[in-house]
Amino acid sequence: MSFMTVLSILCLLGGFFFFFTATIGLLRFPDFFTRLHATGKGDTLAVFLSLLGLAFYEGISLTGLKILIIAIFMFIAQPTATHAISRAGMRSGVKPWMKENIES
Amino acid sequence: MEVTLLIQATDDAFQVMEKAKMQAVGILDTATRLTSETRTIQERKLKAIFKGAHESQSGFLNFVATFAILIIFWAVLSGKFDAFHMTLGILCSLVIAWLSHDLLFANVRIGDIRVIVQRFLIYIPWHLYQIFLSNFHVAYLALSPRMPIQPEIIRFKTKLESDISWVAFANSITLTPGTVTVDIEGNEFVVHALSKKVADDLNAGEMEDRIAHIFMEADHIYIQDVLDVSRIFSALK
Amino acid sequence: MNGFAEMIIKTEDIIVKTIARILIPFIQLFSLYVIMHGHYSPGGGFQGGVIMGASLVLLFLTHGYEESKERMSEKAAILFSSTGVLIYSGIGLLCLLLLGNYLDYGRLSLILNVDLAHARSLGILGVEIGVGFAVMAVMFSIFLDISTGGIEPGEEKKNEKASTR
Amino acid sequence: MDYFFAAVGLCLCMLVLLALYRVVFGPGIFNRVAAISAIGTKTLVILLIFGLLYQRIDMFIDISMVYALLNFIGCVAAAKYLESRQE
Repeated sequence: MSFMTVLSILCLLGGFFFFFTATIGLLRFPDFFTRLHATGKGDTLAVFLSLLGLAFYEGISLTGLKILIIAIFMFIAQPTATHAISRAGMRSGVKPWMKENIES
Repeated sequence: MEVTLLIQATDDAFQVMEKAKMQAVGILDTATRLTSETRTIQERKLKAIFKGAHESQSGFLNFVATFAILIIFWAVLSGKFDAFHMTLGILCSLVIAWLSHDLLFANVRIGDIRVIVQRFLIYIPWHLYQIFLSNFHVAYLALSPRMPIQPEIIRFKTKLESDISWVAFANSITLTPGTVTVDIEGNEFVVHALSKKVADDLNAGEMEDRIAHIFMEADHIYIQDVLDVSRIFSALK
Repeated sequence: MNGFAEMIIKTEDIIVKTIARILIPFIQLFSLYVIMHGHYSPGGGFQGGVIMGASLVLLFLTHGYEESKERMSEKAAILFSSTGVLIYSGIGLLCLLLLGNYLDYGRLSLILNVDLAHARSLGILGVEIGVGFAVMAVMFSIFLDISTGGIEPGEEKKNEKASTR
Repeated sequence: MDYFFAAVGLCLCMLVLLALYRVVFGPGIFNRVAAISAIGTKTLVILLIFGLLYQRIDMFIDISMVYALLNFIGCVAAAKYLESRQE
């Protein structure tokens, strides 16, 4: 159980935890925009940590570097995709959920 | 009799002088107009040359920079470093760099890239910390039974100019706790925030200054930046 | 003008546009990598062509029709698809002329004066490049026709004039 | 070590099933697109983990790169299309 594998196990567990909270957020949050918060942020960090874990397991090699490239690509692409979807939602008239209209 | 003659003579003399003065003024005007025109033409030509030089120089520099980055990307992608595949890689990178040479660094001044990259690397740890915070915030919200959120939409004027800083700022907003960039109209960011506290953090503009610091926006120059930049430029010279 | 085409032109989004502008060269290089490394890693002409087509779709989606027209127009797409097929069948014919079967790359070793196996791999590479060209162009023109409904936004006025006369 | 990876992969598949609920019952089309993008990132990690289990990691890396790419382009295309639908 060298240091690298312990590190990779930790990263994978961390990644899985954030995946879990993102999915719970996706299910529990009341409206479209709040769900986007969960998936946008949760998945970005979760993918980054999981791929980091896999890269550590691969060790310092070309494949490890390629896994890091995918992680960086997802790091850039995921918020942009979330932004694009929320923009489409806003422009085509999805009303964000307001706290008051629940009580009233 | 002589007096009237004298007066007439002086009148004529005055008129001649008047006419001469008018002509002199006319000549002077045309002279100044000519010189100013030539100067503006000169300036415009010089500017065109500079811009052209900068354009072509930055065009060529763009091409070389894109080519270098693509070669590194190719080398990492294909693990084979034997002659055949490397020549293939160089050929492909040349084609792609030529095809999209103006795409990667469309309007970034070449001299500043080194400074921007340096500052971006310093910005990354703070950014990662923010992302961890935001995820714990989302985790707390998702797992807590009563979900204390008051979502609202904020319109937020920004001081940044270049579109790359806008993009970096928008992505950073999406990744920091509680806020997602929904839209940009003119230079106004429409942001969906989860709670009042988060909205105030955004309006405090602490992150905006950091982004401005990275992309060296004009109105955020500090003394440190000038020292920073001069050291770089001396190295560049 | 139908919804999607006019929408590509109208709604410009700076963030997606800049991110696409930065990513497109890397996507195109990755597609060329997939084409070239057909024998070792998964890939080959078809998959690489599809990825290149996808990068062009991304370009047209984010940069709008007018701006990306001069980068890759409809005519260029048709031209590319025919050159792709030309390369593919050209290599086949070349082997035929060298007294081999239609796609028998071994015969290429006569003109390339390399050993048999090397000639075969070069032949396959040439064919894959041809296939990549063709697939990219065809996929891109399909996307273009679907999104603009066949009528180029520029030409639309000509059709109306023709119909009204 | 492989058991650990297999376990994480299986749990991720469970999460994908959970996210499927949102895809099937999501009130509007936008919730469905967001859920599909979430499933996309999860399957990316599952793909890589199973690539690791089968000892053919360099092949699976290219596949997952293409997968991440198409997931991104798909989201942007869906967003671009849906934007104009309700006008």
